[in-house]
Amino acid sequence: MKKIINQPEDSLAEFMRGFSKAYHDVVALHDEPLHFARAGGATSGKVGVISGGGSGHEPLGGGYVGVGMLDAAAPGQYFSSPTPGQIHAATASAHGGAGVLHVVLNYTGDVLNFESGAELAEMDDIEVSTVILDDDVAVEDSTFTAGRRAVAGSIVAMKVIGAAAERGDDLAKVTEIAKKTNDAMATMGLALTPCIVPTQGEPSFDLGPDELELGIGVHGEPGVRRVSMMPADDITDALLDAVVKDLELSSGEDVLLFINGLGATPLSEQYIMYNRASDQLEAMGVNITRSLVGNYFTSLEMAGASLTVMRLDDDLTSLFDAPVHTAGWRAGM
Amino acid sequence: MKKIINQPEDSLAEFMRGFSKAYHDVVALHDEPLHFARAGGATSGKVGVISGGGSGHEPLGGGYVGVGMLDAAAPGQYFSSPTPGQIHAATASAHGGAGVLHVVLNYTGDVLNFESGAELAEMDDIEVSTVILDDDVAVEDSTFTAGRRAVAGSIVAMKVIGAAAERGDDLAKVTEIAKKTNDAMATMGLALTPCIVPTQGEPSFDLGPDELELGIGVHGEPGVRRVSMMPADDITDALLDAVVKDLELSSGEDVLLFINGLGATPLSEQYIMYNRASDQLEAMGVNITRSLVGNYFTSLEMAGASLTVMRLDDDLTSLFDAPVHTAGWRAGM
Amino acid sequence: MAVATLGADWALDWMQRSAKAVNENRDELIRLDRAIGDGDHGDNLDRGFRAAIDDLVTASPDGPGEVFKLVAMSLMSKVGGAAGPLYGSVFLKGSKAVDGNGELDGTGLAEMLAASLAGLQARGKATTGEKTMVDAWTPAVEAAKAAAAEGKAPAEVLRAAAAAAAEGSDATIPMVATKGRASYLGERSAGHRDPGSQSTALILAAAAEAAESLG
Amino acid sequence: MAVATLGADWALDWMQRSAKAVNENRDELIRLDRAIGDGDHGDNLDRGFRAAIDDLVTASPDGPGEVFKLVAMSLMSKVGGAAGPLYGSVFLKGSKAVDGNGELDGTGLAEMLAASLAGLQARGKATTGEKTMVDAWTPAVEAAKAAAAEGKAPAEVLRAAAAAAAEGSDATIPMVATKGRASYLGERSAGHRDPGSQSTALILAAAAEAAESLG
Ligand SMILES: Nc1ncnc2c1ncn2[C@@H]1O[C@H](COP(=O)(O)OP(=O)(O)O)[C@@H](O)[C@H]1O
Ligand SMILES: Nc1ncnc2c1ncn2[C@@H]1O[C@H](COP(=O)(O)OP(=O)(O)O)[C@@H](O)[C@H]1O
Ligand SMILES: [Mg+2]
Ligand SMILES: [Mg+2]
Ligand SMILES: [Mg+2]
Ligand SMILES: [Mg+2]
Repeated sequence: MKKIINQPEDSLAEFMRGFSKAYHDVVALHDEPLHFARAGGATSGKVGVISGGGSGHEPLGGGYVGVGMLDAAAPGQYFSSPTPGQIHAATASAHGGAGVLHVVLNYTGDVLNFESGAELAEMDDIEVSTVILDDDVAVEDSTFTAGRRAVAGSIVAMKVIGAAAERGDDLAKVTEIAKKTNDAMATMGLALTPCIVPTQGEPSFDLGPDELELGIGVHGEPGVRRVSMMPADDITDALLDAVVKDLELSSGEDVLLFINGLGATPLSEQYIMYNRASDQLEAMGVNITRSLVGNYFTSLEMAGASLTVMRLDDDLTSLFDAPVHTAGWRAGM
Repeated sequence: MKKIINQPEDSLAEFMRGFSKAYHDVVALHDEPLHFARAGGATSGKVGVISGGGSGHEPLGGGYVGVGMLDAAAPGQYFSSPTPGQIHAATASAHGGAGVLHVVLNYTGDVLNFESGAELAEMDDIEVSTVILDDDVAVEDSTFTAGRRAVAGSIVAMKVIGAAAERGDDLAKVTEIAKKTNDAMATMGLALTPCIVPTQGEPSFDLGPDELELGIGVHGEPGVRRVSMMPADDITDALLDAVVKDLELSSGEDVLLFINGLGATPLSEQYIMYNRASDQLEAMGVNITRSLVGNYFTSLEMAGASLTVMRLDDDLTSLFDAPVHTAGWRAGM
Repeated sequence: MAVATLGADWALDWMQRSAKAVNENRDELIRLDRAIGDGDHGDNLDRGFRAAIDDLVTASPDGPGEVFKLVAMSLMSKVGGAAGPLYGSVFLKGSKAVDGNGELDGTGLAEMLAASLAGLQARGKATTGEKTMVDAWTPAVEAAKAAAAEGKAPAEVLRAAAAAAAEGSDATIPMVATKGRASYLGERSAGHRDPGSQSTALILAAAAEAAESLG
Repeated sequence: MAVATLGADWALDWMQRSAKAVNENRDELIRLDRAIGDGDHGDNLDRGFRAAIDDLVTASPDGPGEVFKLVAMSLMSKVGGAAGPLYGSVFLKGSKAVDGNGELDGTGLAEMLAASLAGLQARGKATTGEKTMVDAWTPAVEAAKAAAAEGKAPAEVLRAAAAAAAEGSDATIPMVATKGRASYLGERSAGHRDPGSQSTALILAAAAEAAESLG
């Protein structure tokens, strides 16, 4: 395992300490229970927005805490959801008197721990509302499974939700926008190489030197189909087809096109995907009115990427455009 | 070679087209000769600032073109400097009547091609001034070599230089600040794994499964020392020692601490380095008044990182803080 | 001849043996979870049981009920993942089923295990056949009840439960998951053992060993 | 018996053979550059000579001087890297040394090669012993001059130059680089052949072959 770490079990604590020092003007790291909150504390009268999940999806953790996005975040161990205690603490840090929205990624562990966290917060008389994100179309939605997974689209959801809370929407309205945002988006990804979780010391999965996996999960959960390497255009078409079909996109609609890198895939490869997807969408008569390309939700150093399309209306567009100041996403301020 | 590309020789063109579509509000891609310029064109009366170099150092190329940073950039093939024709064209696009500064990274190819590019621009009566960056302390400065290399510190230099031009400094003053900036900084890096240039199809160098290379060049040029894997703290100390010695840093000084990822190294590992370096600098009585951590100058998907320290005074600090709006660096606007 | 009731010593020994078993099988649990999940089950439980043991050492629990309650709290506050709250519920409901801080006879054990399973299902909403740890707990509880009804000693009740859990875990191999992370794979989850059912089998085997070691 | 002077046909054939040699040795040049540089020398030159051949096909140069000038412009505008401007100067100065668009005899060839070397050194400021292509060009020019002074035919002059370039390239192996990207390695650059000296040897061998093929 070639990594720039000291003792594997100290990695998370050392990284978080470094992060919070480098960004002390934006985020504050709280111990026992561990969570990140905005440097200035909760904003009085504003709906608090928190999220949380396993570490290793960078720059998640503290990276999206700040004005215009999250008020607090509860980071778990690598790829493992945070505990109810952490979620409770993050909720309390985010509470400005107007209630707190839990933005939960749809994994059993996350859902269970957030449920308990919400119970603890409600015992403190904090009003909690929950939205469960599930943008990944790789996994068929069906009443026989735990539903779809949440992947890169979650970051755009956090941005939009955070902006709604920032402009003063109340808890019911922020929750409604959160659900609408989740319904408006679909994502599918692929991986070329696995990552190594420091505390596991071994690759998260094995892929042959000439294989790629479509629909891979961001924790290395097996995907939909393992296929031989294909050209970027074919890969992009496969992802885009699934996404377009799920959204039932039609000509004349406005969308955000978002290519997300999983860690080790160069930006240039992400833009090659963007180039193809934008040509295909334009050929369908779909208008790409907003774009996002980069490593917004990684799986450590996995090589691979995902493609998200989000249907935009005027309100979602203005929330997407609203000022934001976090370590991982900054614009307009 | 597992990459999300189509034909290797089309990679650059496809990536650049995708990039310029995604960021059409910030940059414009010009063909024949190929270069990027600000979407709005040159700013009348402002000193133009351009740079250029081999592609593959992401998000360089067009990624730092925009308000507060570069006016234009000339991207070469992967790891190969741009041609005089490209540099000439970028210079013309950047010229707002107040002359143009060439920010050149110290590699023989870049220096030679920028010399010719400057000659061509001067034939058009554009006043050109040149600064040669060489922040890498891994390579000893000596009259018997082509000097030191330019690495990640270059990005901070482009930011500071761009801010000076933006506030209205004239060509002589911008050039002076550029030289001062270069003198104020020192960098050293390391690599754990090589990258693969699409048109070469093979790893840029070989490292054993338990080896790392200190002082690696950003194109895979061999470094100073190949050693067995060491803990992050030891790696960081080795880099920091070389940098501190070069700068002759002493207690009470204000500095920027910048950790740059080469591509495939997770942010968490970069923050582990930051965590160590900041502790060490604080122990020396040095004040870290500004921080920067992330993939600002990659070598495609190389795993590794570099550490830059830059001595700050009030002017450099305010230039570092000035608003900037590019694809790769955005703050304050 | 086997002891007739089990108390705090047994409960502590069980937890210590569980921690050891999980630690020794950490890589195996990681490997199982990597095939149909995210590969952290071994790490999650190893971290959780270490924390539980640390907490048990500083506290001095008076009876098995207190031991289980402390373990439940440690797992819920230190583990995260699905296993944290699920095993948390297992031990929390188990602790509530222990009358006061009394000792447990065969019937008491069977009741405690049944309460644990009920807690697990209340939390995770899974039933048998969904390829989760429920598929190990359910036969274990049935076996324990049957053994207790026959008047078997605590060690025998637990040995029956452990054997049934191991078989229940084997039975998860062909199943298609419909709960938890493995359910995202649909049909592709078939052909792999559920990691949580395996950790359940390990933990129940540790319970039996702890009882058997009392002679 | 060898021809006495070389003209546009030879110059075109030389360029075509150079392009072919560079293409066939692309991976070898990449390998050499990877050891002490950034690994792109083979790719740079391959791209450059392809572009030059394309340009030559559309233009119809009248004599060797025009051929070399077109090649120089292609290399400078398409190659980048150190090799682009350096080989650009080589061919640009070489083109200027060809009197009008006249044919080249042995002495004319030696003078042209000397002008090329002068152009290379004016641009790159390197002298012999610095582990660059100058270490191949310098002995090549000396050998060409000596052969021309002995009244050798053009093909023989070029063969002598090519052989000397190859030896000159061999001689770069133990050198420590003090110019170009390899100089950043200091002492560690010793023990590797300079890639630019190798491409020089290939290109000069192509010149000799083109002349020899004329009979
Ligand atoms: N709804 C559920 N009910 C019961 N057990 C479940 C449920 N969901 C998951 N599990 C169990 O949890 C195990 C996975 O635990 P773990 O890997 O620690 O958590 P995560 O899935 O969050 O990474 C599965 O093997 C399965 O036995
Ligand atoms: N100053 C110089 N003078 C002469 N030749 C040089 C000089 N610098 C570099 N070279 C030659 O250029 C070659 C490298 O070319 P290339 O790899 O194409 O460019 P780059 O170094 O920009 O990647 C070296 O092998 C060397 O022979
Ligand atoms: Mg997990
Ligand atoms: Mg190069
Ligand atoms: Mg798991
Ligand atoms: Mg090179």
